Amino acid sequence: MSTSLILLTHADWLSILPEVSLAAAGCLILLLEAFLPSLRRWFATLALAGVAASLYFLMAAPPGATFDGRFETSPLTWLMGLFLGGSAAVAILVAKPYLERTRDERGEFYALLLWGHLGVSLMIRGLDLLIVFIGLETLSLSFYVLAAYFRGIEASSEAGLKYFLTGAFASAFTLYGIVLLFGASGSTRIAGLAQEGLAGRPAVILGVLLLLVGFGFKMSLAPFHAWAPDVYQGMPTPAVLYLSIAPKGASVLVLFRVLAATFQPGLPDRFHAAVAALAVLSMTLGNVVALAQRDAKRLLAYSGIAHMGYVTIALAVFGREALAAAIVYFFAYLVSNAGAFAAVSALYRDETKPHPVAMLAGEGRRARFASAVFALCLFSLAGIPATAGFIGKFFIFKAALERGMYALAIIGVLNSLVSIGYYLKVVYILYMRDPIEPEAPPPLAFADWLALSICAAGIFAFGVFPASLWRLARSAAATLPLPGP
Amino acid sequence: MIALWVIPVIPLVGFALNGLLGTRLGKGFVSAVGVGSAGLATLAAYSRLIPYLSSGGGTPVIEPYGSWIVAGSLSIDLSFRLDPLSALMLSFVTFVGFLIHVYSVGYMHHDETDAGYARYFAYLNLFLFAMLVLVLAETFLLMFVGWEGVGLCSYLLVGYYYDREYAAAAGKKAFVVNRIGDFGFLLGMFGLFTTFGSLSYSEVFGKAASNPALYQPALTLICLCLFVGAVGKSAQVPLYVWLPDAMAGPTPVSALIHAATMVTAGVYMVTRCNVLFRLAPEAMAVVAGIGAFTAIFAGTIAVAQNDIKKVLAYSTVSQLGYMFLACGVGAYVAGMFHVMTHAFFKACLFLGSGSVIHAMGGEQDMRKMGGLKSKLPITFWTFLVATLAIAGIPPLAGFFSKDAILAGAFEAGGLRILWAVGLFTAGLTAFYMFRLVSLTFFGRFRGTPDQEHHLHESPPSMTLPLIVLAILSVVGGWVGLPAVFGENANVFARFLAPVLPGLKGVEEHAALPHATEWALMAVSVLVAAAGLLLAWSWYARGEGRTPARIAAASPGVYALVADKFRIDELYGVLFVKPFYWLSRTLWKVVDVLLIDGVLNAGAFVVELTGDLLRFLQTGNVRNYALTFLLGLVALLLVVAGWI
Amino acid sequence: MKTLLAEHLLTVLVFLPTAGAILLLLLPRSAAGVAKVGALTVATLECVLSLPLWWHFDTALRGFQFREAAPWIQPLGISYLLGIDGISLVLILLTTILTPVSLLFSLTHVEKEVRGFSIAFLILETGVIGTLVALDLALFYVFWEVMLVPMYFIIGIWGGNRRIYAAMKFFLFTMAGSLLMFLAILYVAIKHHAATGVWSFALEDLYRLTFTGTTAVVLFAAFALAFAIKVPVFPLHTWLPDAHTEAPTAGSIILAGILLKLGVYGYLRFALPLFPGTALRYAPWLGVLGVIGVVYGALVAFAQHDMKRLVAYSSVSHLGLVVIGVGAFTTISLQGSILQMVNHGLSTGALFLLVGVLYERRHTREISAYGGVAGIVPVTTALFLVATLSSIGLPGLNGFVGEFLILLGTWTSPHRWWSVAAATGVILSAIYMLTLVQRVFWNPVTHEENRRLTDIRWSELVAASVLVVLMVWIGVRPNDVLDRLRVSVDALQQAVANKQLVEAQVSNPPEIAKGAKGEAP
Amino acid sequence: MIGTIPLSEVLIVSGALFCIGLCGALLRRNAIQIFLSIELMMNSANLAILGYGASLGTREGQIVVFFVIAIAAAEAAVGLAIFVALFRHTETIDVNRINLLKW
Repeated sequence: MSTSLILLTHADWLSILPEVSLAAAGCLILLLEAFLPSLRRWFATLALAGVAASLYFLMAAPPGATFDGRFETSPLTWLMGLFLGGSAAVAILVAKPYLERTRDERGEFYALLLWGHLGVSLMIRGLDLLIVFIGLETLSLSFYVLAAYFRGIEASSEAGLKYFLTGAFASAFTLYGIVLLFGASGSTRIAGLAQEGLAGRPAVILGVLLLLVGFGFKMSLAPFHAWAPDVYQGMPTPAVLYLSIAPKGASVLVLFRVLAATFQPGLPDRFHAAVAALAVLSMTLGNVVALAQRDAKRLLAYSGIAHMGYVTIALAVFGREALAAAIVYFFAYLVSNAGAFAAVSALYRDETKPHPVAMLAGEGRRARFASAVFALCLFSLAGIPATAGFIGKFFIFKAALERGMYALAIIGVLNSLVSIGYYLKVVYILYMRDPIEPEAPPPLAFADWLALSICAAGIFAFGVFPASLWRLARSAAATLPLPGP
Repeated sequence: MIALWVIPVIPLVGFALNGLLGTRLGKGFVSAVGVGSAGLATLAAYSRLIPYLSSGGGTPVIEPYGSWIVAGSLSIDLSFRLDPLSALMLSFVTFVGFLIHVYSVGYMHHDETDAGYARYFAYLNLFLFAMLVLVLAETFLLMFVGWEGVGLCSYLLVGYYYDREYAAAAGKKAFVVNRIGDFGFLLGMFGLFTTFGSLSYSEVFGKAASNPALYQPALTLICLCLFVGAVGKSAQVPLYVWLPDAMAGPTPVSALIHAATMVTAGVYMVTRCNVLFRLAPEAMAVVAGIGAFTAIFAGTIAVAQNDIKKVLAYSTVSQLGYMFLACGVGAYVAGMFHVMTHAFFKACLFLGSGSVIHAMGGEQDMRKMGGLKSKLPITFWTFLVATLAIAGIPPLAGFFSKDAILAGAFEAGGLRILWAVGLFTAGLTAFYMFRLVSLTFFGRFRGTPDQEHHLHESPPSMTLPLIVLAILSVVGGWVGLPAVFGENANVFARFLAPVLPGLKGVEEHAALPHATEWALMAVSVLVAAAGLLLAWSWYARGEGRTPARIAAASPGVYALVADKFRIDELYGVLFVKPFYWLSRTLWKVVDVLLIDGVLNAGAFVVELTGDLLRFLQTGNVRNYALTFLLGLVALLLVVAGWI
Repeated sequence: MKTLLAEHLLTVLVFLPTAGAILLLLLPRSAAGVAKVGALTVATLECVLSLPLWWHFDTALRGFQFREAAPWIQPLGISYLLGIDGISLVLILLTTILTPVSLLFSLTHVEKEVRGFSIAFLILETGVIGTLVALDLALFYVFWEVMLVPMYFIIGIWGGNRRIYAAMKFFLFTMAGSLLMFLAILYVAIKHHAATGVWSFALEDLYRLTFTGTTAVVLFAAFALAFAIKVPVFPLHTWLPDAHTEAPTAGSIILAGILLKLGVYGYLRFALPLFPGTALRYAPWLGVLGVIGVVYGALVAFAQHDMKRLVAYSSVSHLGLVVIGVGAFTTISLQGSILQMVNHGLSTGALFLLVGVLYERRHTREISAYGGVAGIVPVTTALFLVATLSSIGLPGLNGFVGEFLILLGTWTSPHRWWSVAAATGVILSAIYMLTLVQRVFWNPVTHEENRRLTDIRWSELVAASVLVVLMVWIGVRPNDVLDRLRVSVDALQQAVANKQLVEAQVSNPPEIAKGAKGEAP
Repeated sequence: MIGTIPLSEVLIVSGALFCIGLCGALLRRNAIQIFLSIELMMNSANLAILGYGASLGTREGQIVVFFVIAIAAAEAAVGLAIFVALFRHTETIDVNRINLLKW
């Protein structure tokens, strides 16, 4: 045991390669930035290559736990890694033209994005709370910086400050939660929580609760959401794209891991009540407040808060089916949200100003493709059939109803009715208002086009043929020791 | 021998041709098609009628043309029926219809554009089609097709001068009021279907006649419903209001639809259903009552009208009341007899008035006429004959039919009140009709000089029909001589006998003794003559001084009568205004205020909450940290079980 | 190709429009003319292809025909099941006829965003046909919702002044209903899984389940609400006037002609057979609401001064009649209701079309802006008159047969008074429609600019004539339609009756007592 | 020597520290002071880990502490950089005055 901490086996190396490649790509870009800035226009490609490499190694890595059972390679990590890596790739695609537009393309951006993704990947795969925490912090640190990326823009710096303070605040709680669990179980391993009789101990309950809060913060789950709208608004859009997806997914997964380990048979009622309360609050607050938003990015922030509420329903339902449902839902959210932010990034011209929805008036007739995909993503987020969003809701509600949680389900659909209100508002501003921006938007960059097309394709493909995704999700869900078939 | 369906289809084709091509091909074509199709239809009809009559016309001929509607237990066939009743109607509907088509050629010729002319004849053909369907139908539903069809044509023709608001309104009024009647008709049919499981005459009447006891209970209500339909179509109180307004249409239309044919459809229907009505004495009482009241009520109004067509209109209403009186007292034959004779003389009168109006250049106010008998001799003489006929002066047609009705009413027993009313109305009729004649044709001309200058007899296409109809008004009655002229002098009654089958367990009452009949005739002739002479002395000789004095003596009453008892105004207050009010209120209050109000309020509340909650996002990080902490505490409480 | 048409005719009908839409998408945006003609061609082809359904439909066969089955989302037993019976058949034909008609009308009247317009229409048609042929609840729901999106754009982009409000109202209203139905569908499927251990959303599998007591009531309510909003039944109708009025003419035609019918269709196909006992226990409410709808719609229609709004409210009235027929649930009234749906589609479609003809020339829908135009646009007037007469149920035209069957059928049911009350609609409809005709076409010409109105164009004329011909045809030969409905209606009643027995056995005695005084014979 | 101190007391101290830090984080208006309070919270966690580690007799605890210290240091670096960047715009790091982004 004492040795295993130091010596790394071949399998360990293989399993860590994805993260290594991300770190390496990041460093390389940073070095080039420093010594060969003339190569800037290749940074994005390089970053993409890094992500591709990490995905390749992820797929190639042999399944099983490495680092003495601290690091997992399984269908679950494959699937989630693939999703989140994909979102990172899309973010990079969108970032390229975005940064060119803002004439502020620097290597840090890509490097930080890659390192952030490294952190996410650690969160997904870590079976040891310490690894998870390190991942969390890596992610946070790089995104604190990304939030403040535009030094020249006050909003950006303010976003950085707010994200930093709240983030650090939250991670203190997370850390303390980890400590409590460590104290109770005698190790930082998640598996350690599975010991007999732990679940009842107040220290454990408190610890798990603190983790719920800490990761709920990353998921921007109400009432821990407050940072999200401000940060989204100030942060460079491509970074928001990633931030609004990957950390949330990773956090959901971590919470599932911890809860699964702690409460083998199922959530205790009080815990269930707490989680359900979070879900309801998040859905309702997110949707209702989103109605009142004027800024596109803030609106999407609140919509994200609401969607995490839906995912949390799955957490409350708890079980293998629920995890699978959560994965499907999360994927739907991923493609739709990524597409939406990609469109926002493509549709707005001036990053120094805020992004009021009203400015999109009539773009549907000028920036046709971007608007069309935007509308599609919004419909998907609203859960209109034949889009991925509908499938996600379908499985979540199915899971809830199967467990007899009718109230949650009904509150859920009522919320999606409310959500339609603001999603459609954006659509009609896009298509049914006359333009207020005098000049037509610049032609769509190829990278943007690609990103948008990928999202649209995903939305349709999984909206119409979800069976395969569902099967994958089921097999992935089987990795965790959750109750249910 | 041509099939029955050909007869209505000919005018239908005429309608199609005139409707689609008429405007392009000009008046010559239109008149040819219009009159031609009417004429052909008449020929076709008679080619079926003559053999049928010569064969004695006992058994009805039923020609099925396949099924129309089949749904569940309901099965309606398209089939026509030729029996004495439909034969009778067929005979004069086609013939009078044809005459009026001819008349219209002259009447409409110069004052209408090609389009209008084509439209006119298209409608007229369509009407003929609908009326023939109504008459020939063998099922109630098919009759209803014709029933509503004639209503439609009435709507279109009354509103023929669509660019005059009163005409358009009158057309609408006619249709809507008829619809009220049809509402009853529909319910009646539903009742019939649920009672007899069928809507075909032969089945319904067959069952009813063969087993009265079984069906009697349901019949009163059904008959009343059906009668509501008749009241609407035949302009009886309280639904008569549309007919006077309907005079807004061209005069030939008034003659054809609102005197001779359509308005008598109600009488035809009741007679058609006599089996049912005879089983529902209460219903018959209602029919008789309404009929009698309408007769005297409308007659009274007619006395005080100055518009020549209005007088005729109210006289029509009154005469229709007469017919229903007949049906009500069970004298169906007499009723139909009057339908026929009335068709002749009233058509003649309307066409005559049309000829007068034509000559006066559209003037309809009798106070501006007078002394026309020298200027329009043919019109005058034909008009006089028809007037005498309607007044019931023997041996003209009207005398016999009216007398038959009075006899029937007298027969009905009771207090003879119905008979008395009928008798008085007879006098009234004679009076206002002769008032009309006196004001129009006698005395001196009271119009403008250039009107006088333009006065001229109408063209032959108009006078010919007048003459024919006048002749018919003379001889038309002779087919129905009363029993006093010999046991089977009444060809008409014998011919219609099959329509009134005997009912099991219901005995017919014996005919009146001859002496009584003679007496009744004498009385009615005296009353009629009295009416004539009074009107003559007051208006032709006395130039209307006496009536003026009377009017001056009691202005209120006179005004009331002259204003048609202000029934339209009454309905306006009772129904029209509330209807407007209700529809507006429902819209503004229920729809806009309540339903949408609630919904929008709901939406607004949600939006508002959003707008308020939005301000929780103060932008101050410290509050964010605080909410974070509060959230954590709340969760702790929940988990700890304190919430 | 031949086999494709032979064995997958329904699939072809469902997706041909989408294919067309995709083709149009590939066109350059500028090719407006091509887009118009292209869409029209596709819709016409669709119409032609749908005719075989009419010929080859076996009127003697119970159950569904032209079936197609393929797995879709296997893990959940959601499958691609298509099939039609008489009820869907007539509505499909109505759709495939009305779509080209409205596109033909739009040929000359849509200038803005023509390509988008055509695409929206084709996708809408896919949605409608899909809804009508789907025999799998999940599949049905997908099509049911997909329909909303193109309609939302059609109203919102090509509509009138308050188009955005109308579009939102339409979308939210319909969504509000269907979201609860979505949960109900899920619940039913889950129960099927619980009962049989097999996942399935196939209609005929779910028919076998029996629900009783509160569960049944709640589920039925969820379904019924969704359909009631679509129909729309009285208190839920307020989206309709706005949507119909603001939508472009072609949109109104489809909206009134087809979309409303899907509510009744859904009720007959899903709500009723799934929960017969409950459905029939609450049928009286349905009937009463229907009666209210008839009278209320007619009265409010009379108060309107906007032509389209008036016609829209007349739809509320007519659909109320249909609802009564369904509520009475007698063979005659059911056949009447379904026939009346077709009739209403034709007559109201024609009315909207002709109002559109006037609107395109005069650019106002205010009744008071017209008057006396009969002499100026005689052909339009004639056509409008025919449509009016069909709509007020003049015998010899289609409207009468439907009305008569509904009223008669209802009269034979225990709820005779519905029939009496609804028959007043005969009077009321005459009042408001003829008033409209008088104020628009008769009366003296009050506005000089009306003298310059041009009469109907050939394309409009063709479009309208198609409808008029159908009106006369159905009026004279209603059996052609009724024959195709007979067996399906029998089957429906049969199925409901049988299932009621089962329910009666399942549920406890008081339930039986309630069910026994079931409202339908 | 730490072994002689009972775990409970260590935890009490750490808990106290955490609460102090929490109060500071909530009550302070200067960003740097807030951040320092948060550091305090983190270090209270460190203390607890050490305590637990000692009582459990594993070295794992001490390892964790190293990581946490490193992370805290990194946070400090990033944080101060951000403060500076913001200060350039606002001339203040009083968080009450930093609310450009809100609602």
